[in-house]
Amino acid sequence: MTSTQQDPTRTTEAALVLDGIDKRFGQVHAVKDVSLTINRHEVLGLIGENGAGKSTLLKILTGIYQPDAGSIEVNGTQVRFRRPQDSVAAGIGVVHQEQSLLTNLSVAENLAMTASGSRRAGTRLGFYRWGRINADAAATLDRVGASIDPRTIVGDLSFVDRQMVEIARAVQVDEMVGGTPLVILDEPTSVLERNETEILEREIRTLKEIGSVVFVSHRLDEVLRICDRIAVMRHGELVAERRTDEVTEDELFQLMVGRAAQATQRDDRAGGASQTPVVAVQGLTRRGSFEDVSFEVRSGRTVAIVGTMGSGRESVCRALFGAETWDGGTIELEGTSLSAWSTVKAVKAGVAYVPSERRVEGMVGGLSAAANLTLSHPGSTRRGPFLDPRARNRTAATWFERLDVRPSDPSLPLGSFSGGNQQKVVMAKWLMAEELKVLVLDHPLRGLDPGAKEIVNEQIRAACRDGVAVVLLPDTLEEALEMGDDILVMRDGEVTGRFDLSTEAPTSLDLLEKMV
Amino acid sequence: MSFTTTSRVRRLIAGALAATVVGTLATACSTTSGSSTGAAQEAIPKEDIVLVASVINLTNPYMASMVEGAKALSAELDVPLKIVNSNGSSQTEISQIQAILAEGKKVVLMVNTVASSDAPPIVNAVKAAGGYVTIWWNKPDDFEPWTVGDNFVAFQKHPGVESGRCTGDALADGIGDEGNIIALPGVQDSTTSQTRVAGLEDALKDHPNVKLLEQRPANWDQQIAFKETQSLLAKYGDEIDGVWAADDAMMLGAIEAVKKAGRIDDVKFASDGLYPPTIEMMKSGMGDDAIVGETFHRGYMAAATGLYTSYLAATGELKVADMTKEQRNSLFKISCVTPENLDEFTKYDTDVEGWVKQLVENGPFDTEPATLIGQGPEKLPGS
Amino acid sequence: MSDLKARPAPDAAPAAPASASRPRPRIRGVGEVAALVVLVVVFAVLNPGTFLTLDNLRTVLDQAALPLVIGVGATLVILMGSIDLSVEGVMGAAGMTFVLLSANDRNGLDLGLGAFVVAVAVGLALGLLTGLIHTLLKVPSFIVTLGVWYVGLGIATLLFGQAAIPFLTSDGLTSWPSDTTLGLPHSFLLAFVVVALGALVSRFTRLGRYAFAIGADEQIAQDNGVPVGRYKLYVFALAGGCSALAGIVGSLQLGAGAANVGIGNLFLTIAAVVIGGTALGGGKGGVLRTALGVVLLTVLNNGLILSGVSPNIQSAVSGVVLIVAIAAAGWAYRGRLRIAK
Amino acid sequence: MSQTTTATPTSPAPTADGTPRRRARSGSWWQRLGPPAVFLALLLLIVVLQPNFFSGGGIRIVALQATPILLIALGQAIVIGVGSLDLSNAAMGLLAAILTASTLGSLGVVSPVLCVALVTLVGLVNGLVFAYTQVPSFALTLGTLGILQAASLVLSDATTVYVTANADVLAWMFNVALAGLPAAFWMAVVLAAVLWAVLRFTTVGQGMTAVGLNETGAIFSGLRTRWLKVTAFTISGFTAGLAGLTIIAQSGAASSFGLGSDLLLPGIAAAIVGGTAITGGVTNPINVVFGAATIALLPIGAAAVGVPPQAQSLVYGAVIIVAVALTMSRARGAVVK
Repeated sequence: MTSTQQDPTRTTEAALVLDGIDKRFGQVHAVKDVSLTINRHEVLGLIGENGAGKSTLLKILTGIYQPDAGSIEVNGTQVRFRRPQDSVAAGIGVVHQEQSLLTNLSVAENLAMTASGSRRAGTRLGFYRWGRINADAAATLDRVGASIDPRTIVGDLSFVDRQMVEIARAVQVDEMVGGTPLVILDEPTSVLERNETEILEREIRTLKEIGSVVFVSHRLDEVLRICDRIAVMRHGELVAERRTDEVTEDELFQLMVGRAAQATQRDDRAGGASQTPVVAVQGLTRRGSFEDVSFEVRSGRTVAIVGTMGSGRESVCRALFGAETWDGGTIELEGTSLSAWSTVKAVKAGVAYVPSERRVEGMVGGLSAAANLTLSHPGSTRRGPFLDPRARNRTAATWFERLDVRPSDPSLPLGSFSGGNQQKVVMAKWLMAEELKVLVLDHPLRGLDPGAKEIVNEQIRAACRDGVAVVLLPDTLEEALEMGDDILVMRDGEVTGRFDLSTEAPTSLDLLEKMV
Repeated sequence: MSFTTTSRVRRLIAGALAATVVGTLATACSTTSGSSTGAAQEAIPKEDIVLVASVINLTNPYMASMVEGAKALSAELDVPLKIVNSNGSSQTEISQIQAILAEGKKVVLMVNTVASSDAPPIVNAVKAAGGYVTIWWNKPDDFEPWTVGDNFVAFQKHPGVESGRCTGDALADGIGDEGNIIALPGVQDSTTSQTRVAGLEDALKDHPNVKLLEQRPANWDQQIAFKETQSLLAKYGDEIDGVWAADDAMMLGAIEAVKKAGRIDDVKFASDGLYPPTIEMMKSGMGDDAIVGETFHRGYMAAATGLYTSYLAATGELKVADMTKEQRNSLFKISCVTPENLDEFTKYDTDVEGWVKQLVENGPFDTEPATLIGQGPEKLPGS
Repeated sequence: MSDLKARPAPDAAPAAPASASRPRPRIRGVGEVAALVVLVVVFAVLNPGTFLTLDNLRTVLDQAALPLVIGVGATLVILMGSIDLSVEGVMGAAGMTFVLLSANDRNGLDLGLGAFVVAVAVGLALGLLTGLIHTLLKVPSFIVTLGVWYVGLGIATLLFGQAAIPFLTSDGLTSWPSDTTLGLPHSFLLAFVVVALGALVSRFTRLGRYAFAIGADEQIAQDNGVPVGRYKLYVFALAGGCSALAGIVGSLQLGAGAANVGIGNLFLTIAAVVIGGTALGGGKGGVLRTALGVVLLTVLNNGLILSGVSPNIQSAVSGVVLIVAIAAAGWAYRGRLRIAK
Repeated sequence: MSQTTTATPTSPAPTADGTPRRRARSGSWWQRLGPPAVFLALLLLIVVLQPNFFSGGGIRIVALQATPILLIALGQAIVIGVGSLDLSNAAMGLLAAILTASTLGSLGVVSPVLCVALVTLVGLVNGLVFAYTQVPSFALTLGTLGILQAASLVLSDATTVYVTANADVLAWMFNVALAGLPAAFWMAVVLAAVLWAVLRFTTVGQGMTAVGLNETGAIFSGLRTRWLKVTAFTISGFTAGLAGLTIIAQSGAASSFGLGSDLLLPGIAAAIVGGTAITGGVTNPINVVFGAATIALLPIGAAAVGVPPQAQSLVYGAVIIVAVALTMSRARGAVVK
């Protein structure tokens, strides 16, 4: 099960040794007897599908969960993490998958908060010494090469800046132990754009000089590029450890999902099924967000919009769905110009929106999966003002089967499903509508494992085949090139490039050029 | 799908179970709580009787005095007593009285109602349970004991107009028959407060140079009266020569505010109730003999009189049907108190038991200083 | 009452590149100050000779003292996203304790400063009780403090007993709140000190900063090593202490013990906190803003009384002002995606 | 359909990828049965200590007192269900009572209908202002509370308003008994059942639950969230109006200071003791019936058991905390505000 065996040198080299870590939640055996060593000055990649047990393992490492069995050694000393502060004190810093900064506080204060339990803390007897806190923060930010004023309120920062602050915070744990920090990056790139990812990669290389890094990601290419060694988890077990130079992307994929990857080739498109555009955006402007945006989406075609954070593409999508207003320009839906547009009207008109903030915007976690599925377009599952639970469960069962949603009981609250399965239900919520005309997808694959990604992409293609017009904000340029029929490039709120993939074949580089 | 059905079944069973339980309980008790008409007066043996005194709260000295009187009567008659604390809430008052009625003993009540409108539901509940009640202070004007029956023995109060006249006159005289006063009525919908204010206004007609600047209701509350007086002092400043309050609790709050403003030597006060602290202040000549007018009546006298009236009806010693209208809707005497005649009234408080003994000897209508003086409802001056 | 331009648009896209991230100057409370100025001017015009007098200023400050003191605790609690409804109950319990342990005409006790200490301890204990139930049993603060409200009133009623009103017998003591130093009543000076301390606590201590952190996102705060439970406990205890202090001052003002010494202070204070701009959801606001809100409401009430507005409709005026103030402050933030609870 | 593989957990536990799993269905039985259990336990305690409680019609009194509380609490529970709070509904009830008292004599049967309609309209306005100005409901309804109190004072001229004629139009509510309990109580129970059905079996109810659980999610699902919130506040106004009628039926008079003037906190307490999650989305009107009964039972029971009158408020507070601690739903994650 584990490939790391007793190694005489490890006590001196190892920054962290996990031995026989085991964790159960009720019937779920989340982590099964995992033993793993992380060496100093090493970047270890940790990969696995959603639900493979990575996050649980990380939460054990950061003191959020306590293992049922097994031991943890840091720098040769046995430790027990009862709470997050313990792991911080041991020199483990973490950049969580979700944003974990307090947006109403300043950067410096956020940096100080983790450190407050330590000797270095900028507080004395419970009093804040702001000068000290700000100076310390500036120094830490400097170390990671981020030029952010430590007094800035985090809520005012851009996304990538926040990520930098998170990394800076993770890095500063070394000042506590006076030795090498272990920094855990839990899918830091999943919300970053390409150029931002590059900044991060540079960052990780810097980190490697001062300590060790555990890098968790779904993007196999990144993992291969960044890491020295890769550990693969599946169903709670550690199934493989490989040196980066002796493994390929395909092999990793197989190890992760237990089967071979499908070719990610572009399909042959039917191409321009209809000549009248379903959506026609003309000169759309919203002050501060986007300006003079025009494009058309025809039935059965996908327009992928690419751009960095702040390009305004999210706002354009939200405007299409009625979640944001616009100051100028028009949107026409099947030839009718939209006015006083709202989410309610959009849904009624057959516009669907899969938001990137799934838990908050995409679903109502406390309601059952079946209720979520039929929330927007109850269709036949309601009779007049009344719900028809039987019809609803029938519908839900059909879709659960089609999308391989697990667990397969649609009466469970959707919040209790894993991310990938939630996303399947969110997709199905729109796909089940007969009146679906426009599908707006904001990072639909974000945070999904390869298996779920495939299913979601397949559903997008199927929708296209049924004549739905799709607007897609992809995670990666590759995704844009794979899924799009047309590609729109946006920068600073304006359209800077257009490519029709039926006539052109741009490369990622061509797109990137227009983005930055 | 199996899941949903089972859970729904479970839910239904749970609901049905709960409903059945409640239903059974309900039917079980409805058989015994059949409404007794309570029309004919039957003598109740003394040992079956429970005295109940219901007061508005327990933090007002007048109410505390009422409880004292009820206790003294309970000891004198050797009959158990229950106190109901309404905590200022009609809801609490009615439900607690009903709960006591539900215990099945024959209940003899004196209720100082929180609001006038509480009287009908309380009386009706007492009637249904075959108890006897005397209401003090507040009831709707057209809700008369003789229209309800024997179980509503009597309604009793001290005349408010008289009180207002008394204190109004004293205050006007106190400020030298010339100047400005402010008034602090009690809770606005209280007839007690309304009649006292009417009396004040009536008294002021004889003092054309005394001007009532403003009235601000202070809800019988010391704290609120303090704040309202503070505001009025800020508004009128030195213009204020006198403060009138509908009861002493409010006057004590007002005095504190005037003291804080440093004007205690310049302002005169008049109010109703002559609370023990007021007696002290009058004796000590606080301010420049700041308190110029008071009325004397006592919570313990009211409570004991009311309870005793009900008690006599319950034991059959008083034939309710034979009582005069004056005895069933009664006004009891209050006395006007000035610093000069204060000493006449201080003797009563030292011997509550003695007074209650006298009450039992003389009957509810003839015990000084609270004798029956007339029939309600009070006529407002000018109406 | 529009302070909108001073604030950044709420949904301003975090689009600025890294180099441009500089702290933006945030001018806070402009609207409230403007509203206050408008009120003062209007009332001064309506009531020449009575409103803008030293006496009236003293009255306003004296009346503002209690809500100011309570407001410090209430603000910190609301900053955490919780709420404290127990104010009036705690005031009653602490006030009554204080009166019965000071020189009074009910018993022979006179603990002097000890009475003060014990009374504040009663408040701290009730706050601690609130915090313990809230954090250990995970009962929402709304419910716990609702219960503690009644518990506090119950304690006050029990202490009051059935004897006569306990009066404070020391004139030096009872006149302390309204005596002046530098022309200002002591009650206000005390409130001023408490507010200043509160502002310092919320800016410069872990307690205050953690209250902000907890209010922003309790889970994240927890993950960032904030001992959330413990600090909630502290804040509720502090709020209890503030209420107790207000109860003591209230009793001193009244010169006697009363179970309902706190009457009317709860909703007044919460309204002031909200008008000041502290979000009921937590994480945003501050003690000084609450102080501004308190002064605004006190001036409003005082001005209405001076202007001879019928007491019957005063509550309506306050209500309208509350709604309009908050609606105006939030007008620019309105959006189809904004969640108002 | 049950799954037993570890990959598809059916029990409440964190999912394998570590996202805290919300407590699903098991464990919620207590949420459903807690409020009646608390009520029955309290009742049992009282009966043991005071055996006469039943024979004297204690239950009937509890039902009588619970009726206005229940009506207020039902509206409150619905509003709390969409994640808001209505501090003004008790004042609406009192306003309805005062209006009814002053018009019943002249308008007869029309008066109660008109007054309930008017107060429902006030609830609607409350909801509209809330939905469109986005003032937090706590602050907004605190303001409306002040306005309504003033309206009551002005309309009643700050005194008690008595029903002058046609009292029979409403008096039957407490004079007619079914199974020993007053008709008004059964009406309120039926209303609770209807609201329960609305929440469980209609799209509007599901929408309100969705808004309470996650309003943003509801917006992005294309639900008419504003309209749903307005509906909740309107329902609150409606039930408050009915509560006002029961006040008139009970005492034949109304005033700003009399019966019904202190229903706000008991109403909230009843909703919450009835298992309503203050965070929204978890409302069971049937259980609110037991919540209201518990709240009504408290003072009656305390008096019956012989708690000294001075200590009653203390007991009241303690029982509210304990009852909620026992029955509340802790299902929605660890964060408790």
